[in-house]
Amino acid sequence: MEWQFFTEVLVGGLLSGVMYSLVAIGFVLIYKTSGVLNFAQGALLLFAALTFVSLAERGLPVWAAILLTLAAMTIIGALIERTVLRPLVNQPPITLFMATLGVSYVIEGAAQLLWGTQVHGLDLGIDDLPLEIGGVLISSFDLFAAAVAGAMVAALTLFFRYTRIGLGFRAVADDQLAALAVGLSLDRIWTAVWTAAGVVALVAGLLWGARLGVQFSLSLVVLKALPVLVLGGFDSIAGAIVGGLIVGAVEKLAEVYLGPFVGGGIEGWIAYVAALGFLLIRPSGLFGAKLVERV
Amino acid sequence: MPAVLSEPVVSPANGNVPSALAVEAVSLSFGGVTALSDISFAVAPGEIRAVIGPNGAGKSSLLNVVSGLYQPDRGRVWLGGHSFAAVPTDRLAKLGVSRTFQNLALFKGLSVLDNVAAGLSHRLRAGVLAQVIGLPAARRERAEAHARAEELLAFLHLDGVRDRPAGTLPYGIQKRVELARALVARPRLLLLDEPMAGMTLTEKRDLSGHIRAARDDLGTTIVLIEHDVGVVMDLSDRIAVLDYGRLIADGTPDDIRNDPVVIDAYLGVAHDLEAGEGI
Amino acid sequence: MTIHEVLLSLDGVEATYNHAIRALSGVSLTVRTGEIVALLGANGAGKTTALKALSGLLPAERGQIAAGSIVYDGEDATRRSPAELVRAGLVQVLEGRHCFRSLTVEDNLIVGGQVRGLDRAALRSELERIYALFPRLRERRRTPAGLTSGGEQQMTAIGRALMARPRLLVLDEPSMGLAPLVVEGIFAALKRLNREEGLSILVAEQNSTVALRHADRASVLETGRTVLDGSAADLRERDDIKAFYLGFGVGSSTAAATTPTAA
Amino acid sequence: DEQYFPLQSYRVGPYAAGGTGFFGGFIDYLTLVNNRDGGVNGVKLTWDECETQYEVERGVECYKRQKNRPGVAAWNPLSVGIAYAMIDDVGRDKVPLITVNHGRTDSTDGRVFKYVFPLLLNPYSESSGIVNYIGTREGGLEKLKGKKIVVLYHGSPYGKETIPIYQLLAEKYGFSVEQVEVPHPGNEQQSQWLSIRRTKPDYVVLRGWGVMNPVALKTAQKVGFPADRIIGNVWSNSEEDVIPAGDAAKGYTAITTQASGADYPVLQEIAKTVYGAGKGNLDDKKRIGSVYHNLGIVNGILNVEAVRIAQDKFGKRTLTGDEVRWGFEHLRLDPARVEALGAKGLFHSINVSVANHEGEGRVTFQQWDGAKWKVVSDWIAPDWALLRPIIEKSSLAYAAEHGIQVRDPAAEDASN
Amino acid sequence: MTDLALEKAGTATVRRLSPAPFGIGVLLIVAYGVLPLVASEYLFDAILTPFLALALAGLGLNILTGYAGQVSLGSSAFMAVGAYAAYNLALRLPGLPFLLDILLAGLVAAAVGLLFGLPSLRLRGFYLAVSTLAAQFFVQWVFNKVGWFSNNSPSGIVTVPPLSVAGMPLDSSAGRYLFALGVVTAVTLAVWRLVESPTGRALVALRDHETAARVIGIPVLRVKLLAFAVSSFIIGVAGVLWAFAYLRTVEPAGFNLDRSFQILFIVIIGGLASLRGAFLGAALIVVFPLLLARLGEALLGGLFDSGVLEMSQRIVLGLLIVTFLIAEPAGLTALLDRLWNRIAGRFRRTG
Ligand SMILES: Nc1ncnc2c1ncn2[C@@H]1O[C@H](COP(=O)(O)OP(=O)(O)OP(=O)(O)O)[C@@H](O)[C@H]1O
Ligand SMILES: Nc1ncnc2c1ncn2[C@@H]1O[C@H](COP(=O)(O)OP(=O)(O)OP(=O)(O)O)[C@@H](O)[C@H]1O
Ligand SMILES: [Mg+2]
Ligand SMILES: [Mg+2]
Repeated sequence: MEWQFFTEVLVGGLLSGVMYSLVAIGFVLIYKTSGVLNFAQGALLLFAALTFVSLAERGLPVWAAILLTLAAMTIIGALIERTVLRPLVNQPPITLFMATLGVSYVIEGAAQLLWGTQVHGLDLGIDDLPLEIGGVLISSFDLFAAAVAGAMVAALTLFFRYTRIGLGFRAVADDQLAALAVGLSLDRIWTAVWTAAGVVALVAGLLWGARLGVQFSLSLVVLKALPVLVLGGFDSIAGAIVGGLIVGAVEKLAEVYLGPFVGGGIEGWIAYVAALGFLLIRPSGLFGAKLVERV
Repeated sequence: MPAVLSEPVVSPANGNVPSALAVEAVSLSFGGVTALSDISFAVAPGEIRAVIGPNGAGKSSLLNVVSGLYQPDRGRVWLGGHSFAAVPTDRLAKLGVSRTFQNLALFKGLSVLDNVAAGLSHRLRAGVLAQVIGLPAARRERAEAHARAEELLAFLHLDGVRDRPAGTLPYGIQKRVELARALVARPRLLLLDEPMAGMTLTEKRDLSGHIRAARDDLGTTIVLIEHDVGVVMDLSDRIAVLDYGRLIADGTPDDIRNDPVVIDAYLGVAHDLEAGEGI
Repeated sequence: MTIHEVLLSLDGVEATYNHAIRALSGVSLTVRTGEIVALLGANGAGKTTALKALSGLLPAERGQIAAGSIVYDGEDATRRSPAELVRAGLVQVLEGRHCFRSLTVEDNLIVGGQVRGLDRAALRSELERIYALFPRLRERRRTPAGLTSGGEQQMTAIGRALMARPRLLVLDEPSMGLAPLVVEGIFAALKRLNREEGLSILVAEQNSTVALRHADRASVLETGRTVLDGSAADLRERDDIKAFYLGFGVGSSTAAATTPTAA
Repeated sequence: DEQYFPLQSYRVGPYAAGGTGFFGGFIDYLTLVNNRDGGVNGVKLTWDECETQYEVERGVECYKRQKNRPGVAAWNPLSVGIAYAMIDDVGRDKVPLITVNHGRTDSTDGRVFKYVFPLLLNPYSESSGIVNYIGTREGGLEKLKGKKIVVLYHGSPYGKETIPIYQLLAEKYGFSVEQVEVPHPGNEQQSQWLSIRRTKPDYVVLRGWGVMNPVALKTAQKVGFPADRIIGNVWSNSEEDVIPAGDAAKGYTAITTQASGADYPVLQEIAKTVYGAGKGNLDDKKRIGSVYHNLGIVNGILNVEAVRIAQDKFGKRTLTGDEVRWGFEHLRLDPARVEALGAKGLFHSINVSVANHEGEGRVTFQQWDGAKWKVVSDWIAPDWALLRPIIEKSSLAYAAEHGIQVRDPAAEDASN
Repeated sequence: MTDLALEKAGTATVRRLSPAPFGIGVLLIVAYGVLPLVASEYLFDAILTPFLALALAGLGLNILTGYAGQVSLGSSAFMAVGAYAAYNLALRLPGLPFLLDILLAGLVAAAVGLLFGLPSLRLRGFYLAVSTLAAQFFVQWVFNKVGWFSNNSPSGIVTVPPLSVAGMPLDSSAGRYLFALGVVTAVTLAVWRLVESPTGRALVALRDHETAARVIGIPVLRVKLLAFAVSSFIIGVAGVLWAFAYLRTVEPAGFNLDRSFQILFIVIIGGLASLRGAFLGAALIVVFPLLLARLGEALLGGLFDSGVLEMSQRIVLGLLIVTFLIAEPAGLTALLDRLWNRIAGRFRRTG
């Protein structure tokens, strides 16, 4: 039965990994267009989930709550572009990184100010009863989440593949001054991308919220997404998925099979160490764009 | 087109004329693109050797091979009596080689003086602690480095911007700072990649003077990539011409000026040259 | 070719970086439709700053226009975003080959054409136009621009700007790093476009010999100020003026001239 | 005269739910006493809040600031970290530090920790209480022999603190224990629960914190482990821990020192007079009678009663911190007194002394039925005989390390 | 070339310490002479001492991030290493003079920093930044897991022994402040010497153009690792101050990711590659929230509960960060310089 347990852990890990990917995708979107690690992604996630849940609790039908939340995310995206990104155009990534940290304070504060600090339950109406497939336990909720993530990745990949916007995105990430000079509308691109990141945050927030409850700690799930990012490459949607799968599997297998030897609880860092080891072989992740430079 | 070599290459290994730099059958390609193919040539000590050729001919790649930033697929590089399959960049400065870059490679946050003084980094002996505590040896070393750097600033007329962060200077001046940084160590071999791009005629003239002075006063051997043909003809003792990664000519300025192959590939019709940027 | 109304005019433009470093203190110049204007001046005279100012790129460099007016095509250019200006036909080739490094050469060109929203076929033919001008680029079109040679990058940058079919092309030191034949080729091509399509050109150049040979008129900047404005032919003739605007290094004697004064 | 309660509260951040409930209840009770009785024997109760976000440095800053107000009665930080950082200072400033239901175990020994009061419960007595409860469920402690218990603990000092005591309890009662760590913050527990599923324990003790608790319950459901076999500890026992888990929490049982619900007279009174007058502290009236709110109220009762007891000795005026400390050391509320306070059934009794700063409190267990907590056990006493020696060993070591003179309770009682 | 393209910030960096030794003199006199006499316990314990500890940590990180251009998100791990090392040294080698204890603790932190600096030889930018999180989480885990480090304290929180130097007890608020001040002054002086030295210039060279640095003969690997070691050393010492002079307790949770961000934030808001920056940034991060809290309380305390106030403060703080970054990406140092220039300019004109 050992192999069965192994399979169970592996499958469980892979499915958890998909949940990480959901969060990671939001990061990728922003990184792709500004070369910046967006630390406000966690706050966006919290804000989206909290807004949705609070609206739903106030008796709004689910579709209306989702629409209103989407509207809110759009407004936030536009506001961030206007007040933060535009004045900081062409600044080094570290500056923008810090700015996103500031933004995350604002969003977190605003979210809790608006909706309070209570803990909310979030029921998406998906039963999470154990499913036995060939003797291996699989969570139906995780399967659903995986399907959502898959759909999202497919949609985004198609979008990038079949529109020229993807090219513009990479151009902006490469050199903002040149992007301005060739007439790319950074304002529009950024608004769109931050809104998209907000939508991704909403999806991730709902799924994670259904697991954790909607509360402040929701913003901490980004810590699970970071190793996924470095492993997959900061600027690759596909990398976010593959990275997520790897991180999920490594984490769970390590915790179960390695944990007992060192006292357990190694999940918090093992993903980072694994990602680090991997990076030493491929310094820009699995699918990340390689650094292009010459003299 | 067969390579036109006006003179057989003297391999430093067996030859009688010791060269300051020699490359021997160097080839380099990047996934299908041949940047250098079977290049051999030697530079005599004290020579000013220009390398010219169309864009993408492989000139910068050649310097990068010589300074170890690129590893050739085949061939060897001779530097000051040593032969390398891949030049160790870390030891370059100690081998008496310094270079400038085609795209600016200054330390933008450092002042002009510190940029230039940094050119002497490989000479420093004092450890970190000695520097922090300020032991006499460290202080002396530092003072010497600064004195040398100041000398060069004066030499290249840069003393007016001595304390400005290099990144805020106009392009042409940054180029000159880079030259100062390369010169400060009194290299035996100096590699210059388009040092005069973005300069006015007067400045080019000045700089040519400085380069010549470096050779005359310090005996530095100079390899120079430059697109300003007027400057090249005027300044160099010999000229190597690259095209599509191959050495298509190597000779004195006069040879090159009249070489139909070179005119075809690079110079264009002769009258352009006359009307061009003669100094 | 007839010279029409004023397409671009700068009047008394003053600009600072970071609200502190004064880079321009009175630049005036005009470009009429169908004209080629050269902007000359020594290192640090303010050419690049002036060009960035007129194409709206100064804010991205933390620079500000402190005074003066810039009018493009009859409208105040300082109020329009760089993207709007590009759409209105004002396209700049930046100093120092700002290519999108990780994009291939061809993708760089495509991005340049994006403002026009071309369909596939039109895009193809536009690319062919650029490749005809720079055959070298065709060979390198699949290479990330960041890895190509200096000259190839410069060609990419110029080609990218041409992809947008500008009405006013602003070039900052286009000859830098290019082989003489290529420089001639570019200027010949630009001249042709100028003749055939009425493309107006504003070019900042150190290589004044080349620039003056092709320009109709020239403006000379010194320490952030327009000091001379005249026909290129006149300037070509006058050695005294050449000596005047070519500047002399930044030795201690002329440090004051090239070190911007704090505001 | 005024007696001042500085509140190092936290209403923001990851633990905001606990902070708003606890400090809300505390304030509500103080308000009640002021409104109803005009204070304690005419001495008005005052307080102000200083937000800590559960961060130690902020707590320290609050301490240094708030301690300058006159008439400080006692400190109630509800944070282990902040409490530790204050231990030296409260000793020097001679003001009691109340760490209800938490705090360091060895501070139960008041002979060493003169100013520290881990009232009602400490981690060791809590663990013992939980094991005793499992014993009663199994029909007697002797039935524990051969049983298998997994302790799922939060990967923090707090979580780890009870590892040795569970080991000890396992040895004593003959059950086997496996202790499994969940790394902070605990939003992912797949691997732990898969392991648990494989181990097939009889019970899982949940020693969680914040988000870890609902996730544990959800993941348990996911692997098919029944919720009624999960026993939560005192920081896993609130509504906030179960509501996000939804149905998965149905049947989950947790320890508590105070029952929840708003049926007790004191709560009715608070609801009527305090909230009725619009002076209630909770934003959401539905939370009246919730676990943290009730803990805050009980904490309020204990503080106020300590002041009252001290006033009986020192006079009906603003007391010094040291006098209030004396009050705490003589805080004896038997069930009759508890009933008189309108808290019968809310909590059982307390009996603090110089030697025992905890008060031999009793615990009870509540089960979540999907909407509210229901008490499912009697008041259970921990195994003091087992615990006291361990506590003393630790406290005496501390005394030796810090050069503290161990007090002699008999002598002190005689001198009073 | 540069890691997170610090080049823009770089252009305004590396200035000499303030050109006004006069100003520094005044500061020192106030810090050593005036404050100990007039400051209250609150000022010492709640403001000055944590300010000093954080400023020191900022100084340490500035060497790595500001000067050498390597972004680290794991600073508080090194603080933790310093704090725990000092605690264990004091515990296990009772006779050890405390100054030596600090030095050794710093060295331990430096060694750990060196280890976690190794990836920097290959990684860049945010890839490196995120991988420093490995240090953050691993170190925290170790201190949590291995009871030995906290002397098997059941709660994992340890109380440090009282501070005394050369037999002189420094247990009062003022004493601990003065001790921290002494350490900070000494380290700042050393750091100043370092960044002004050729090695310090080499750090910047590395940041601005690694290839060029290599070509001119700067031993890139050695210098990079040196940056990690020195930076971790200083951050480790800051950790010792945090534990011994400020909180007097140590727990792993106190050295969490938020603290790392806080330190990074100090460095960036203060000004990369500037010594003053660390102090200005630390002042902002320590003092500003307090001011805001007091102000909010005074103005609105009656109207809203502390939670609402706190949330509003969070928003204000976030806005402030963004505003400062927009006003001057090069940090408070540059902002002050600019203001000063303007004032001086006006003065000159009128005077
Ligand atoms: N790292 C690299 N990766 C891929 N291709 C490269 C790389 N370096 C050089 N090349 C290619 O090799 C060829 C030679 O480049 P090199 O830079 O040596 O040309 P060059 O002679 O210096 O040209 P220019 O005068 O334009 O600077 C070019 O076509 C360039 O695209
Ligand atoms: N980003 C910047 N920040 C601060 N000062 C700047 C900046 N860019 C340019 N300057 C200053 O503005 C002045 C004008 O520079 P500009 O680059 O416009 O000159 P230029 O004529 O283009 O020179 P070059 O021929 O060398 O390119 C110079 O003194 C320069 O130091
Ligand atoms: Mg080249
Ligand atoms: Mg320029």
